[in-house]
Amino acid sequence: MNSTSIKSRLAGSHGRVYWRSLGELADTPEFREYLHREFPEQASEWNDPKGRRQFLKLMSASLALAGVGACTKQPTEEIVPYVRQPEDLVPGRPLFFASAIPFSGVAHPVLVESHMGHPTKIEGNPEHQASLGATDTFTQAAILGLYDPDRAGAITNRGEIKPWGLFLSAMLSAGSQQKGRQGGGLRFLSGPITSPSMAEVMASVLAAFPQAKWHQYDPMSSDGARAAALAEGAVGDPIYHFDKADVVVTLDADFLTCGPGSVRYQKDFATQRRITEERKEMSRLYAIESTPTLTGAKADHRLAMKASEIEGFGRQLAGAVGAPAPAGPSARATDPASVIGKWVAAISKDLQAHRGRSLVIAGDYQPASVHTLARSINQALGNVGSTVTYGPSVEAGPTDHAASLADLVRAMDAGQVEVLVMLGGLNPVYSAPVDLKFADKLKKVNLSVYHGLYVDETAFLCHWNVPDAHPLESWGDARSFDGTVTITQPLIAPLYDGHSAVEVLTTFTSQPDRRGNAILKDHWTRAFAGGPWTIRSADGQPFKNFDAFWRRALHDGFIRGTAIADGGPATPLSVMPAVPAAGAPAPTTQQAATPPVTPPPATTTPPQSAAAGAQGGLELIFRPDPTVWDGRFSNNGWLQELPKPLTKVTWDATAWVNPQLARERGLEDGDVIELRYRGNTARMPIFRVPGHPQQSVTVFFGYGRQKAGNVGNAPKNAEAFNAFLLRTSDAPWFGNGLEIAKTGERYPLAATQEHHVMEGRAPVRVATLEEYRKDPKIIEEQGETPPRTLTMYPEYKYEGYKWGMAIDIGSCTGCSACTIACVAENNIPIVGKEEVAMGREMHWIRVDHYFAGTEDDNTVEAYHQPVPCMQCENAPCELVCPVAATTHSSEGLNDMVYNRCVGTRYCSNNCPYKVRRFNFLLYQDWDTQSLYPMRNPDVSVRSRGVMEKCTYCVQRINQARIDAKREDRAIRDGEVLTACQQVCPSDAIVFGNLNDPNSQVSKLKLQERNYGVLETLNTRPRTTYLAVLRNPNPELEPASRSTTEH
Amino acid sequence: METKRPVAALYGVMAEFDDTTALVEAARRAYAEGYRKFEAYSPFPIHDLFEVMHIRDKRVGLLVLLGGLTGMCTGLGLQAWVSAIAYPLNIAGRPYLSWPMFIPVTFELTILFAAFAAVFGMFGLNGLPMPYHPVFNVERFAMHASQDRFYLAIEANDPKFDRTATRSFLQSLGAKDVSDVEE
Amino acid sequence: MSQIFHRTTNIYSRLSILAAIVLAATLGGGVALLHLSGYNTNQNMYVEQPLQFSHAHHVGGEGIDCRYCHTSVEESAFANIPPTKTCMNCHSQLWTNAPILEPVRASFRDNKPLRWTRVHDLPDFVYFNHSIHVRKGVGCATCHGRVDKMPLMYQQANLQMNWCVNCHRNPAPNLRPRDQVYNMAWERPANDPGLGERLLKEYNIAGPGQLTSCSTCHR
Amino acid sequence: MKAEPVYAPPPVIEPGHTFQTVTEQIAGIVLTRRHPYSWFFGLFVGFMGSMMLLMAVTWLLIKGTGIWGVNIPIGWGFAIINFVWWIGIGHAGTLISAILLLLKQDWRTSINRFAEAMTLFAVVCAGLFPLIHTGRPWLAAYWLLPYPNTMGIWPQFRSPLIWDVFAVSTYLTVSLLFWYVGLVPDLATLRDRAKSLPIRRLFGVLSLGWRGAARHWERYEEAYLLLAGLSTPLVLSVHTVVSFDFTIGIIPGWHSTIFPPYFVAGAIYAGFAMVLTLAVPLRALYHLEDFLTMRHLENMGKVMLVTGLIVGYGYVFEAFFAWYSSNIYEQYMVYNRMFGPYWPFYWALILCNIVMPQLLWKKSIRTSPAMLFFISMFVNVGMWLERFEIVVTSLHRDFLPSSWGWYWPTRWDIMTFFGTIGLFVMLFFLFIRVLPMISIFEMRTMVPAAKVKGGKAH
Repeated sequence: MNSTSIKSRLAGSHGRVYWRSLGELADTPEFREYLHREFPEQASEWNDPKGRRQFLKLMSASLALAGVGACTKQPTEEIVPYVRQPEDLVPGRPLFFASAIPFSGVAHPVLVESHMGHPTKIEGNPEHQASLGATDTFTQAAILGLYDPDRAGAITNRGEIKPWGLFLSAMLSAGSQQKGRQGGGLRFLSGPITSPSMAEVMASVLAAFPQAKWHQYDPMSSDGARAAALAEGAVGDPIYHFDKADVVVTLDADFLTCGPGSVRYQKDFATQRRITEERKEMSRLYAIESTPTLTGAKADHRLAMKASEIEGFGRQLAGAVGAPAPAGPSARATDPASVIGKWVAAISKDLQAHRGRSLVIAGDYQPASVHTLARSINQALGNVGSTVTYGPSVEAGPTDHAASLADLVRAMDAGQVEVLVMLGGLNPVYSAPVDLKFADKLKKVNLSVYHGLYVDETAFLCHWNVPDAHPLESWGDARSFDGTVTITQPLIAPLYDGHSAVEVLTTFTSQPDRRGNAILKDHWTRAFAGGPWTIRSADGQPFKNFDAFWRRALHDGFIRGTAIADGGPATPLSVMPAVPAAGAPAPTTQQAATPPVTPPPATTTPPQSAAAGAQGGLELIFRPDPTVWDGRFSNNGWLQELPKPLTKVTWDATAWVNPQLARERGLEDGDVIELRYRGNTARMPIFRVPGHPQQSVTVFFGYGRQKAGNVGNAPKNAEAFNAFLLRTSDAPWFGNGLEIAKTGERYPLAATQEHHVMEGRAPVRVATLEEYRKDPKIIEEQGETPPRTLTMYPEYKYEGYKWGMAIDIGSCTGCSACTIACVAENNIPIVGKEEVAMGREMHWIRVDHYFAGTEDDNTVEAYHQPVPCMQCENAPCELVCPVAATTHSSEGLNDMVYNRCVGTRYCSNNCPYKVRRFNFLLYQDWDTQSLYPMRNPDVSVRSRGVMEKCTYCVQRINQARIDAKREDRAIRDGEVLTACQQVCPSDAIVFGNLNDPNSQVSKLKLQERNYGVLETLNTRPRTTYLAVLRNPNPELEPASRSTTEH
Repeated sequence: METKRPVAALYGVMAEFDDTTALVEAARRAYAEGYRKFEAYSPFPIHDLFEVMHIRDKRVGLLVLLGGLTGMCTGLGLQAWVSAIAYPLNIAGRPYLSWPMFIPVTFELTILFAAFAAVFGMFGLNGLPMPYHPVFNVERFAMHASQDRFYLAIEANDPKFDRTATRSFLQSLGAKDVSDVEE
Repeated sequence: MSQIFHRTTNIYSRLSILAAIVLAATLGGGVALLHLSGYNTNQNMYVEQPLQFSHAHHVGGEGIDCRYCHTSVEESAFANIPPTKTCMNCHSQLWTNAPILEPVRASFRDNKPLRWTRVHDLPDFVYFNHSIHVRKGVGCATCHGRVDKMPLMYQQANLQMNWCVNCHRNPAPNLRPRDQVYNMAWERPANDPGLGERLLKEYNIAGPGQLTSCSTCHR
Repeated sequence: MKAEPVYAPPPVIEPGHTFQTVTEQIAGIVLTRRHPYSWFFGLFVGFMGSMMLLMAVTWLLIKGTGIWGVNIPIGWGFAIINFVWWIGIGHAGTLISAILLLLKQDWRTSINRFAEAMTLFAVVCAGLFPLIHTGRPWLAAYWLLPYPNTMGIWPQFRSPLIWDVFAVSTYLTVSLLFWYVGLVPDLATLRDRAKSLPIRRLFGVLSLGWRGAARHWERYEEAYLLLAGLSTPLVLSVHTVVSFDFTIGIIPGWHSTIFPPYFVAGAIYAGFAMVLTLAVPLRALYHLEDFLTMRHLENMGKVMLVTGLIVGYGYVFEAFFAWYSSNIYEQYMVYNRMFGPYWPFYWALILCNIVMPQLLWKKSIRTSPAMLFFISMFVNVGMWLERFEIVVTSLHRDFLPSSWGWYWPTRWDIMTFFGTIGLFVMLFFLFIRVLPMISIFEMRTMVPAAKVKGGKAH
């Protein structure tokens, strides 16, 4: 397959060919043959990449399967009752516990569903301000992380399994040796800590070993933001209030999907833009960004520029709104000032028109200077206090991570580090900047202790490995982005003999070997007695005693009154007095415990100077992978198989380039390029992404893992697809001087969607707010709906409940949390890359993605459309099923009966929405014991040869119906939440009873922007969509507006 | 073909002809002579023979008609009962008795039953299977009847049957060879 | 010699046709019977249990209410099999050293659960819910039979789909007043034929449309 | 006999044949000990193919349909393509026997026997696919048939797949009966000609003791005629029902009212092509030129030409409807067939089914066995491509661009397909060995001597 032939085909075809898939273009025998070499069916059948389903097992399984339907006897089963049954447990009914899943130290508040002692599903904590019931994809997928069979299984010393006791004594002796030298050779490395209890333990350790040092490193955390915040002293961390913002400008900020606050931000942002009967106004979003993000996709105006040029734009904007801006480079000279100027003018005008109701956000991956700019603009516009509040950091002892790690490595190199304790599974050997050569330096450490969930690249080079306890297995606390202290409580005893970070850390305190529960409770007993916190009950009154407080905290899952907004303090890195004493903690300990403050390191200086732009070349932009982040989720199959936003590629990292650049370099999707950057090289298959800055290349972290586990390990030919190979400490997020070269190799990518244009079919209907106000019919007119009388048959009546769903694609950000939630709720299997490449992914709800716009102007519009089963009233699938395996329920559900299905696949062929999924092979993992307790007992586990699809979470409907009947009442609106609806951070999905005129869904369907996809087929879908409304600034109305073809 | 041999029970006498015309002529004469219980044998159907022997069996057609009707009722009845009575299900919003969808199966079953009636009816009326039959006792018959010779057999239980008279009658028809057929 | 068959063959040829038909019929019937038999459905089959627990004694004899052991029958899909603790409530006083109860004491002593064999075992793709049936006036005995007369537990109904569906189509004949649900001995009053229909309304039980929808039992 | 027309068609049997010679030459093929080595070769090839089929199917049952190229959106691949292809081929036999009989086309007599056999074997091959294409035939087998069961649930009679089950099984049964009824008198002949007693007994049992009595012949002919009358609508209905598999669907490229007629035409087309493919070599192999005369070949050529034109008409109108309906989905479907990623298949189809057969306008080609064989080969391929077009290119890009996909067969698809061809070949070679491949008794009626002097009938 040579690119010239592709190019010639490209030339031949017209229009948006560059969005057509690689496969479509390159369908030549050679390419096919190549593909088959890549995915030899035999290979994929005989040794599955996930290495579990081996041929024989599969054979036996499928033979056993022969029995399932046929008239064979039921196997004899056992019932094993408790010996002593727990009080609150009703067998067969789930219990819900409030807890938290920390992510980079920051708590994501959750409710965990537990069946007979197995956690099976994670929901957001509706009481908690940081969640309001929603979660992001990572938190959803944590449940699989808990049961991952590849987790580190035992404490080991140099590969030999050792009991906890031995580890303890080893640490004690190490500690006593260090005591003499004041802990001079003792170093701790961890991610950011927001846990008050752990911070206190850390403080006490540092107090006990004054010379010991605590280094913080989180490869994805934003040193830029942190530096800017530190520069502002105690109160530098912004918290945004989108519910107050009418005009939002992002400077390369992806606030909708990245960062600890994104879940809450999505909610507020969506509410502020949702047009309803009551609300007729919506906010406006300008995205000035480099790499296309989901935030950019929601923007009314998006301007793409090199990451290094954002600062210049910000400076101009500052100037335009009259905000004081520190000197620095201004907007690029190369660019026709007209464009930039036009935008700056328009935006600044809009901003000033909304003083106090506007908001400028700096991206996490921009240097401190940009954050400072954003802050000064917000100040100038009087937004501070209304749309943004700056407060203390929730991190204990925030510091510059890059510098902190560099400091550690320097010490290691100098041989000053005798004992190195790495807590919380941050995998520096894989993720540290290359120039630090962490792996080599690690060899110089006499005693290295690694604590993490997996035996990963770093663990392999350390003396001691201590398995981490999963958040669902351990006691602890952490603060959410808004500062609320959130409690983590275990739902299940550690499956793999894990110990939480704080338990490991205590081995260096005066009372080693304390259990997490004790540490936590002890901390809060004293904090309750007197500490920096103002602990209040829900009604604002203080609790009468600790037990009341603690019961409440455990019940709620968080401690009220600890949010920054409620005057919660920065997380104290200090030891609270053992004896309850009024007043603040002793400042001395504070002093003693303050970690070595590092001078503002190179990173915070504008990179384009540091990045030796001299040699020109392209700009290299780094980003965490949208689904596996920095590789910490590499072994999570759910996340690996989750299509990545905008490209829909699964299981692989790609380097994003602008289609124009690709054409110049003769590159096609899947061409492997070699990236040379500051003497380092990496390789990566490219993917052409419209709206990407012309002269930049974006690479994503998290791939090329070699010790991630069966799921996450990179295949041989993909080990070089590792962005960390290019990352240097002086340019953590972007820098100039990249050279790319075509290797001529091709790498097959498995994308769940290959075609990203609507072909004039308008599955997504769009209008601007103005158009819609003028004529609401504009949505309806984008498609045709036959009259309901157009049939020879009488209409079927639905008495009682009539379930339906409305999805507001105006609110949908494409974050795909719904997909993961659905996977978790409905026991949906992972199929693996080869199967995805063959078009056999199993997701019941997919998020379709369409581009509109033209290649050349970068004002590309992107739309996202979650597509579950439409539950058509005239379901084409039902008509053609020969065995009545799919029929209509009396409540209008399109039931799918797995045990009746023979597998003709006719229903799927006849489904115009293609939402049905088929078990072509035995996808469900029947062999891995550890995954059994993860599955939802209320949903059948489907087997080979069976069709399946979205059921509107019928198990939840049935439970609710039964509960309602038992109480002789009707199901209340909102009582049944489908999994996708419950998780959705922007409340885009609403489900309910259409026969109830007051139900939320009925009201939504009354809106004039409500429409059904492909209604022209008279399928009468129960799932309908609310059209996208955009709110462009008339002064910037992009030409491409009209290109949302209809 | 020694004819003097004493015969126990006699089925009839059989004459052999070597072309169709002779056979048809013989059959006509036999009928005219008043013989009724006689049968002509040929290696392929000869329509003139049916005429001269006045053979016309309407029962086959009747059976086929009955078969067809049974099939139709079965098909329609089964589908209606299954879809509306046995387990009524809402399929794609169609009514339980969406009869247009039932036509194909009804049709197929009609054909099937009719075809069964035709074939089994025909064999039944012909009294087949009947591997043993007296006529096979005549060696030449067994050799040639199914290939290239034509036979006329007058049965002994014909009221007009008289061993010698019938023999001579057959010979008078220009039969190549006349022989007794033993029971 | 020109005859290749003996004359009797005619009889045999006809008989053979008859025989073929009869054979086919018997085979089909045999398979059907086997499928319906207890061998396949476990109907009326006793199963080996860790100890010979007698419902006849506890329910019939002692008159213990079903819910004393099957605690969650009114709130959950699963009626619950009692924890050993429940047995020990009484048997820590009664029959404290009866050899037959040793498994129970052992279980309680070394905290090892008793491993019972399921008697009523529906396929995993069937989601039966006790609480709603009990709530709507379907008596325990309706499906489980006169448990109070069963020294050893066995499955009284065949639990095949059409057995379930028949009742879901027309529940009335199997309904009883709620207060009689746990009464093993309850008899349908002969003098009150309309009872079923009345309860159907009173407990506003859904029509067959909903009760025979696939997703009511299968997910 | 019918009145002599002005143009006397060439005879269906070469002059100089008597009852004896006809019988000897045809029955001889079965009863002789010697037969050409090419027969062994053919049987071997067929056997090997069948073994390959066995292997492919076994692996399928172990693994599931995932070993094929099928996916979402293309849920049907080779299995259904081959099913329709075989069923189509399976139409000629009954058609020749039934319709040509009703039309009193006496030239049918020398081809109907092996054409019917071909039908049976083709339907057997076809029937295999719906069974295995679920990957779990044990379920399909007993849930698709309506019988009282413990689940109290029945087949869904609105589904074309159920119609298929009934149509195909009925067709198979009726064709079998038709074939057997036609065989009975010939079996009697074989009974009487065979040397060894066991063989004679064997044929004796099979022939049910047929003795050629006039009364039997009378009922026989009536039944045969009625059977023909029943098979004619049946044969038309079968491919109509098969076309319903697609037309009942709503997929652009499926949901089309012209399918039934043009499927039937296509079936006849394919059927005759396959008859020619078999007849030409057989004729040469067993020196049957006397019975399979040039007239037969030419007539078949004509039938192919006509049906080929009907099929072409179908293609044209598919495109016309798309344009005329101004339905964007239909229009894109047609565009996509012609110029989409699968364009080579479409144009190859046009070449095989429309262009090549036009040669048949020329008499010299119609009367050249070699050319006929050559063209019929093209048609066999072309008809397969047509089914590929209908199944794959319609499905791979249906309504929502987001769910557009790809289909490419795996080695297992291909093994299964060629496996069934092997099975077909094997069955056919066995057939020509053990049964008369030409209806002897009907050929006798073609011998001049069969004519009754001064008779009215015939």
